[in-house]
Amino acid sequence: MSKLTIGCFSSLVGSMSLDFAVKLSKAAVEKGHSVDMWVSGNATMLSKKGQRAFKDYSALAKPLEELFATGKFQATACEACAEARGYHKDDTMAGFKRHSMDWYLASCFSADKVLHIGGD
Amino acid sequence: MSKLTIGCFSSLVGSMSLDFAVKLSKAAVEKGHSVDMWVSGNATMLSKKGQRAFKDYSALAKPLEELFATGKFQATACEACAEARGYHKDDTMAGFKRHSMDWYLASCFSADKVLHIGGD
Amino acid sequence: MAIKKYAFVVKSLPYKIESSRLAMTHAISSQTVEIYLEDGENVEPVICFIGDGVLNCVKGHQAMKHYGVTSLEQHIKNALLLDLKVLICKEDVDKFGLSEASLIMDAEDIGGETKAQVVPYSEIQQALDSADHLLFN
Amino acid sequence: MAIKKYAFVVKSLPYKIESSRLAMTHAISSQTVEIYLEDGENVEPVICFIGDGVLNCVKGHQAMKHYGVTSLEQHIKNALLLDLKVLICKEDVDKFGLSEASLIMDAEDIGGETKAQVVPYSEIQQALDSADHLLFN
Amino acid sequence: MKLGVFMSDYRSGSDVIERLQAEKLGIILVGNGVYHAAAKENGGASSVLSKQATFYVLVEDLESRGFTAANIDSRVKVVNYGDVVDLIFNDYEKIIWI
Amino acid sequence: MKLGVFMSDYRSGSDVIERLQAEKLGIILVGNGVYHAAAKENGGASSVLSKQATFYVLVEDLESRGFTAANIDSRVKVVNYGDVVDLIFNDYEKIIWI
Repeated sequence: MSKLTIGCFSSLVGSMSLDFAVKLSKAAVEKGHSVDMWVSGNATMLSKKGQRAFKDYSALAKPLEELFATGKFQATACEACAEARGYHKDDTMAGFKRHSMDWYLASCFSADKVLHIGGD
Repeated sequence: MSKLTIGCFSSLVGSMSLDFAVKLSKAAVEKGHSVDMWVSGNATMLSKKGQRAFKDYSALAKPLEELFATGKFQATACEACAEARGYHKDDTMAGFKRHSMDWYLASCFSADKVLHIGGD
Repeated sequence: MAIKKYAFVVKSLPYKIESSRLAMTHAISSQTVEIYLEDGENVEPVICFIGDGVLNCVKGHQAMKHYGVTSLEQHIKNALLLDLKVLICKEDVDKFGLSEASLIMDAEDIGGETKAQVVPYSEIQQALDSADHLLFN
Repeated sequence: MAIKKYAFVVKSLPYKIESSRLAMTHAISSQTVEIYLEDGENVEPVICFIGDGVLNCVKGHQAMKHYGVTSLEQHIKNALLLDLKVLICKEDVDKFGLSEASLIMDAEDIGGETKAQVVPYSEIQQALDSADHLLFN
Repeated sequence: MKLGVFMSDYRSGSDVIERLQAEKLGIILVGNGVYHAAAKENGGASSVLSKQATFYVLVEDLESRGFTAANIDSRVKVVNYGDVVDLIFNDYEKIIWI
Repeated sequence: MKLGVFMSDYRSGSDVIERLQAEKLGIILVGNGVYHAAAKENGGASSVLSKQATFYVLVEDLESRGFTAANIDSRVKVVNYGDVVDLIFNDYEKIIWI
């Protein structure tokens, strides 16, 4: 089985690119692959704990928890990007890690495939 | 003196539109006008307390505090948009209010001019 | 009695960004704005779809099924149910080769009576001319 | 010794979105990636500006003065100071009528020795062909 | 190289597609990129579809926008998220998102 | 109507500008909209500048991107944030952002 690293730079709710990244991760994990997800820039919003699910907003906290529970998925947020937005360590969803940007490049090093979803 | 209502839907840091809205507010207040700012969608990020200033990220918490101190400026975040992103009442910067979207329409009602900066 | 007219103009594609959704939810929030206003004051929104924005109006969105999020179709129907005026630019509808049958023109399935209108851009321009505030998304 | 090549491709305009800035900061973070890798392993980034992205390379950004934020110019110079390879697409430079004199070609003012290179797209295509991973921004 | 391109927008990215060279090229239409498969502007199909490539469209994104497999350009193959995973791991060496 | 338009992008919004009708039209180039004043693509100025309108460019956004008042199209007047406030309150009845 192979490893996919997904880098995501697009915002939560305001862009559906994170929805794509989460659904793709789920499909990959279901096929036995492992997935590293890196969120940077506005995508660090995904790591904010306490997101409430309303039907007018795409809600990703629950699918993310399910992904963490598989053990085949890890997610890491860019620490500086998060802090700049006021997301501190205790604002972070359980299971989410925080690192500097080099973590992403290292994850890409050992990945079979990399999908880098640039900002928008 | 007149009143300007600015509605802003664009993200903090990731889009410079909020920087524009804050600088325009400052210039308007300095000329004696009053400004209502409404942030909705990703722009609710502006209301998050504890934003840290780094030189690689545009930092708006301080200019915002200075605007609040003038007494000619108020800012309100869309409550549902904020909650969906995990920003609760105690995540909110001092001085920032939270209301439902009708607050914005009411602010526009009494405004001399409205600048509605759509999402991106 | 003071009524202020707001023209919400949707020029963006749906979903990828939140822009057209926020236009709809803000327009619909006009239904509860009176609580902030004086007696006799109110707000009258009109929603105009132009350019790529007309693609929001294609019928049959399955966003709830696939992404668990209210579709733009549902938002448009909610607006019609509340008797908001919805204008769709005919020139752009024609440019995309869309027929009225393929567009969200009514909210009959949820009990709405008001219909959307496909109109020449000149009518949308008139709505902009007569509005007090313009809100482009 | 295993070296993996990453091609960061910047195709977006600066500032309005954070995209080109994040490309630069992530490319530069390659300088500290070894801590996560085995001995002899490393990452070699190349940064390519294509399309509208070449406008990031226009000299003289005053973003710090006006907005208190590091300019893209500073990021490009930091990359050159660290000897990262920076390629700028000649066809796009020509399309915008830009001269090398108007572009950020070196980081001499901060002690950098490496220079940016204006190259035909075919060379950028070669960089993409030989890269292990492609990161478009 | 064998390159898989996720095309996520309708109004940007065509200039990148045009210049990209690959021995094997796959273009996967996602997000608002699905309009390249589903919309006909001024009576014609999107110029993106004239690129020498294999075309896919993500059914979830297509249907979310009110289209179905029945009304898209015949050059485009409908795939779901599971298929996309297989395309990534089995069909293309490198993948990009534009 | 007297309409002030903030144009904030370089690659989108031109279609809206084209169709807008106003007795008095002002176009204020901000954000990446400043490239309409500063960039020359294929030797020509932006088609936006051929609209019958008064053009302004925000100096802060122009200079942030490496341009100065000296190298912009002669049809465009340079303004700062204070000037923009006056344009909003004194010169235009309605304002939009595209």
